[in-house]
Amino acid sequence: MSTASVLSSRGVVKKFGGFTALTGIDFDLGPNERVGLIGPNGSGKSTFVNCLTGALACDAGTIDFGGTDITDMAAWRRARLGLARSFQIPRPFRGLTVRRNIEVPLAFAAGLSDQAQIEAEAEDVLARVGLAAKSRKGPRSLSQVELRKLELGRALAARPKVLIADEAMAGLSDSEVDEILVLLMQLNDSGIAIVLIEHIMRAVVRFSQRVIVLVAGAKIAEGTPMDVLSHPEVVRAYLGQ
Amino acid sequence: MVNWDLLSNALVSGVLLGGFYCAVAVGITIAFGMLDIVNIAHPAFIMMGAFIAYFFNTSYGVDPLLACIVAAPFAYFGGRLMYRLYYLAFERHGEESLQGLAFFFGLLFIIEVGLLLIFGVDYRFVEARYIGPSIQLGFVSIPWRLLLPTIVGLAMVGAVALFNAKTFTGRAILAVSQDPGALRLVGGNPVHIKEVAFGISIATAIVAGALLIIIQPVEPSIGRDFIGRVFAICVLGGMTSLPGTVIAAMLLGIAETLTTTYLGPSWSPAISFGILLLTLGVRPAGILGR
Amino acid sequence: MSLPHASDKAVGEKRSRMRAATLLPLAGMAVAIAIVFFGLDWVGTDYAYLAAYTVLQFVVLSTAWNILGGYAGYVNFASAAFFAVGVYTSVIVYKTVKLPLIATMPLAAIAAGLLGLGVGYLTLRLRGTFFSIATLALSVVMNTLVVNWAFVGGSRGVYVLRPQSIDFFGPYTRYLCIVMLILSIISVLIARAVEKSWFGRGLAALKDDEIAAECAGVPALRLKLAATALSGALMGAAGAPFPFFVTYVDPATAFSLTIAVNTIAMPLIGGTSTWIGPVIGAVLLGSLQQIATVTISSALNLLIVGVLMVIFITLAPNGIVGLVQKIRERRS
Amino acid sequence: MGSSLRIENIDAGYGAVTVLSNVAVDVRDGETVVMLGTNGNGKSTLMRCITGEVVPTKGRIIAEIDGVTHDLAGRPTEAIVDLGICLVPEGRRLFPKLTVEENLLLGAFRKAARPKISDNLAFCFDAFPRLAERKNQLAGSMSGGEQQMLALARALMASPRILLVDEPSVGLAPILVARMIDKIAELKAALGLTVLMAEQNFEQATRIADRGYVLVHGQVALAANNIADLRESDVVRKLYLGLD
Repeated sequence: MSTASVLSSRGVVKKFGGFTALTGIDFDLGPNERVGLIGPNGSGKSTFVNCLTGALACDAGTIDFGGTDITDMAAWRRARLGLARSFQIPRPFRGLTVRRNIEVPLAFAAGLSDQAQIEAEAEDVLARVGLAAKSRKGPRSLSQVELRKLELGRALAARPKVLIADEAMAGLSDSEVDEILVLLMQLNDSGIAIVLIEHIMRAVVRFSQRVIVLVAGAKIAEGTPMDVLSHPEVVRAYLGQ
Repeated sequence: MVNWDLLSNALVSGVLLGGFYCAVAVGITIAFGMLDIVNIAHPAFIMMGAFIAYFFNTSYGVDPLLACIVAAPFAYFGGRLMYRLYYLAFERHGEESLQGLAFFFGLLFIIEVGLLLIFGVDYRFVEARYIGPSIQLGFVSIPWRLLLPTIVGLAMVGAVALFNAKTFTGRAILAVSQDPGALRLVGGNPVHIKEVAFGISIATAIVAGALLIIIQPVEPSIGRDFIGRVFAICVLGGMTSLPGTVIAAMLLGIAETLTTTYLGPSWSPAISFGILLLTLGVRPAGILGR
Repeated sequence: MSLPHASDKAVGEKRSRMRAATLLPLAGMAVAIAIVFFGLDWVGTDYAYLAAYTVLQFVVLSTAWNILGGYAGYVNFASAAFFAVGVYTSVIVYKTVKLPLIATMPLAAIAAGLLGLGVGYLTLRLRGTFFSIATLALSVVMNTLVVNWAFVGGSRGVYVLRPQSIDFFGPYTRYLCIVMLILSIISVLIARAVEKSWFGRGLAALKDDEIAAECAGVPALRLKLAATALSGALMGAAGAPFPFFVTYVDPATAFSLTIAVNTIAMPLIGGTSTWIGPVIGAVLLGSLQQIATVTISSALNLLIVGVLMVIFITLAPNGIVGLVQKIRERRS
Repeated sequence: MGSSLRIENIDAGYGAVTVLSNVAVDVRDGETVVMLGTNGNGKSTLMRCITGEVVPTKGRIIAEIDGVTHDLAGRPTEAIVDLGICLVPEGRRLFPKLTVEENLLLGAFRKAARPKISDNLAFCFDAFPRLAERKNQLAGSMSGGEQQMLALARALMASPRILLVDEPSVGLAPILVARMIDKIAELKAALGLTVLMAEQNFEQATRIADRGYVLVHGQVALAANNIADLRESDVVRKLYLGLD
């Protein structure tokens, strides 16, 4: 495939006991590309994200990030290289304020050391994700959509080259989904390649330049949103026809 | 030149000691392995059992083992009560790790100091007909004082294994920490199941206490020597596996008696730590980890 | 970016507030030094020095424990073992090269820090409970080692001769007191610096959620190892003057349960989230025990510590500091 | 003497997040009713409301088991299972470190099922010969399809009157999905069950269903009295493929 991809995988396999969650995934993400990763529940999307970001170790296959083999690299090193993610279920640091939550990746993943710069940039990130007013609050006081924004803000604060957004919109209302979509588009405009894992098809269609479909741990289709959604295998997987 | 007499005696007493360690560790295999409750106060309850045996033996001439078998049901209900408290204060809020550990550490300490205040620092022992005589098999001599705890210890593991395999509650005990929510979905109440299991765990500690004081004189602070042992056995045995517990207990027993025989008794407390650290560092799943 | 003018002003304000926050504890410490220097001299009895030394030693130990236990959430039960490594390093130095105490203390700290690194390396990858269990057993094995080591006195113990007095400082007990005071100030300053630094915030993040912290670039294992080593080193340093304080050490006193229990009880009762919690716990509980040991029996007084600790973790898990914060929040 | 389920206008969610609003669903005796909708629309939350894992903030859930009416509100999960309402949960939720047989025996924890345990076990091994072959294997070491069979069999060990099945197709290859759906229909007929199934695979689910509902954003977007109505509705196509 293209040598210009920032993130790619070859033959990634992941097993849980006797259950094979990923059967050998090939994946490529170009610089500044927007890719949608879809598939029915349990198809292995989150497992794949966990393998890419280092939360899980692959049983086989390789992962490459901008020319570096990161297959066996610890999660924190991948984050420092510029691979950031948000979690499907928000996982804020509950003991830290909203701004401190943002400051952690700024200090560690982005490697900033000047306190004043960290603080200023944290406020900047909070303003971008629309949480400036909550800066000094604890995560416990945030609403669902605010927690999602905090997740994205924390990923953003890692100054990533690639952002993997794992169901950043699940459980949100239509207008909130639009809010997050706009935010993701802005991030993409600023040069970040984004992988969007999502069930809300409307959002996937609007957002993605390319869509990849996983079913039962295998990639069954790949292409433009319209092509993929009319692909007979995809229709079969979703509708069963 | 190997001294076969010495070696075979050491091996036999190692196996006998291992049988006793089964009794000591079976409760931790239940609490820590199966329920995920890090009850580091377990050895303190063993000491409590030893002093219950001592008290009834010296005051009323009751057989030490009998005294603890009678006390075991009370310990069972005490254990249930204690789990309730633990559940309400920590587990329910998901704060069991740091605070729960400190809670049990506090308990360990309160029991030890309590026993110290009541019974003092002197070594105490019990009297019974089986303390003294031995069976002689060739050049190996087997004292009843060690044989009886071994038999009782193995019987205790057997009884728990049978209970877990044959009863609904027992099977639920095996399942409860794997997925408490799924246990609810088959109709079991995880809190109730854990309560019962923890009660059983404490009851085994009390009986193990009687076995301890039959084997050797005790004073309150020796309980701490057993912390390393019980966890080493539990981790080495694969946390949840009762056969694993028996194998690990035997291995530790043999390792300790060999150390005592060839290096002297003062080194034996370090053996369990070595085994524990080695297991954690090399193979955390233990020998029979599922 | 926001307006430079406004942010400059905000930073300036923050700086001055930060300066005030640094000055406050320093002022507190100056007062403490003054009390020890003049107050104890005024009381003038040996017992006053003994009591002060013991309380200060617990300030060091509980502050050290809290760096790993409070900030990162990993419970270390082996404070006595780290302390004893310091004690016996001091004994070895005394029996061989006879360095002055001030030179011995860094050696003790290095030895105990290395021990922390070793145990941490084997167990900190696993769940936190395994680390705790390993530390429980660590005390036993260190104890066994010392019991079997005749050079440091074995189980019978060893006598250490100390000078009656020392130049400039006066009586040796007074000197030990001042050494411990300086060490406790250093410990508190280190703990406070850790808490306010990115090291401490990384620990706080991984305490809340280790996976999320790693994904934010926090090298969890490294930070935990560093915290364990630092915490152990301070405990070791606290142990180094001990042989000269008691003049006779045996394994039973060096590995005393009192040390293990108090070191955990004091931060938990004081509050584990800030540097001040362990200090409050140590001063309060330490002084209480000093009074109780004279008036009641020492065993009973240990029982009280145990009961207090269990009551606090059950009913007030954030300690005294947490209680105060709660009252303040309610008022405002 | 039948077994039926009536969900009366419930609201439910997690903390501040409302997932279901004003959902009304009816499952009559002996029916197979399917709950359609893609992920994140509230199907699993609805199932969890019925099993008592999520407590609705509004509305009632009424079950009739063999002629006796029960209000499920406020009952703990295990009490609801005791009534004979059993869930095959999404993602299977097996006990991975127990054997196949131990998992099945735990399925019979319900008091009313205990006397029938050997009959039920024989029935399950008969219905799923694969499980009989692997009865001593650890549940976690089995393939996805086998695990789903075990989850279904474990629920049957409780002698349920009302069977709830949440996303039986999760993680299964398409060919296995069809087989699983057939199996549910077969078992339902053999045991005379009342079935409520949540599924996103439209075509497969509607093959065995008598009636169906479509959940969109936590609300009933379509309640169809027969399958033909469901097929003709464009709500479904829009929801699944996002085509306007």
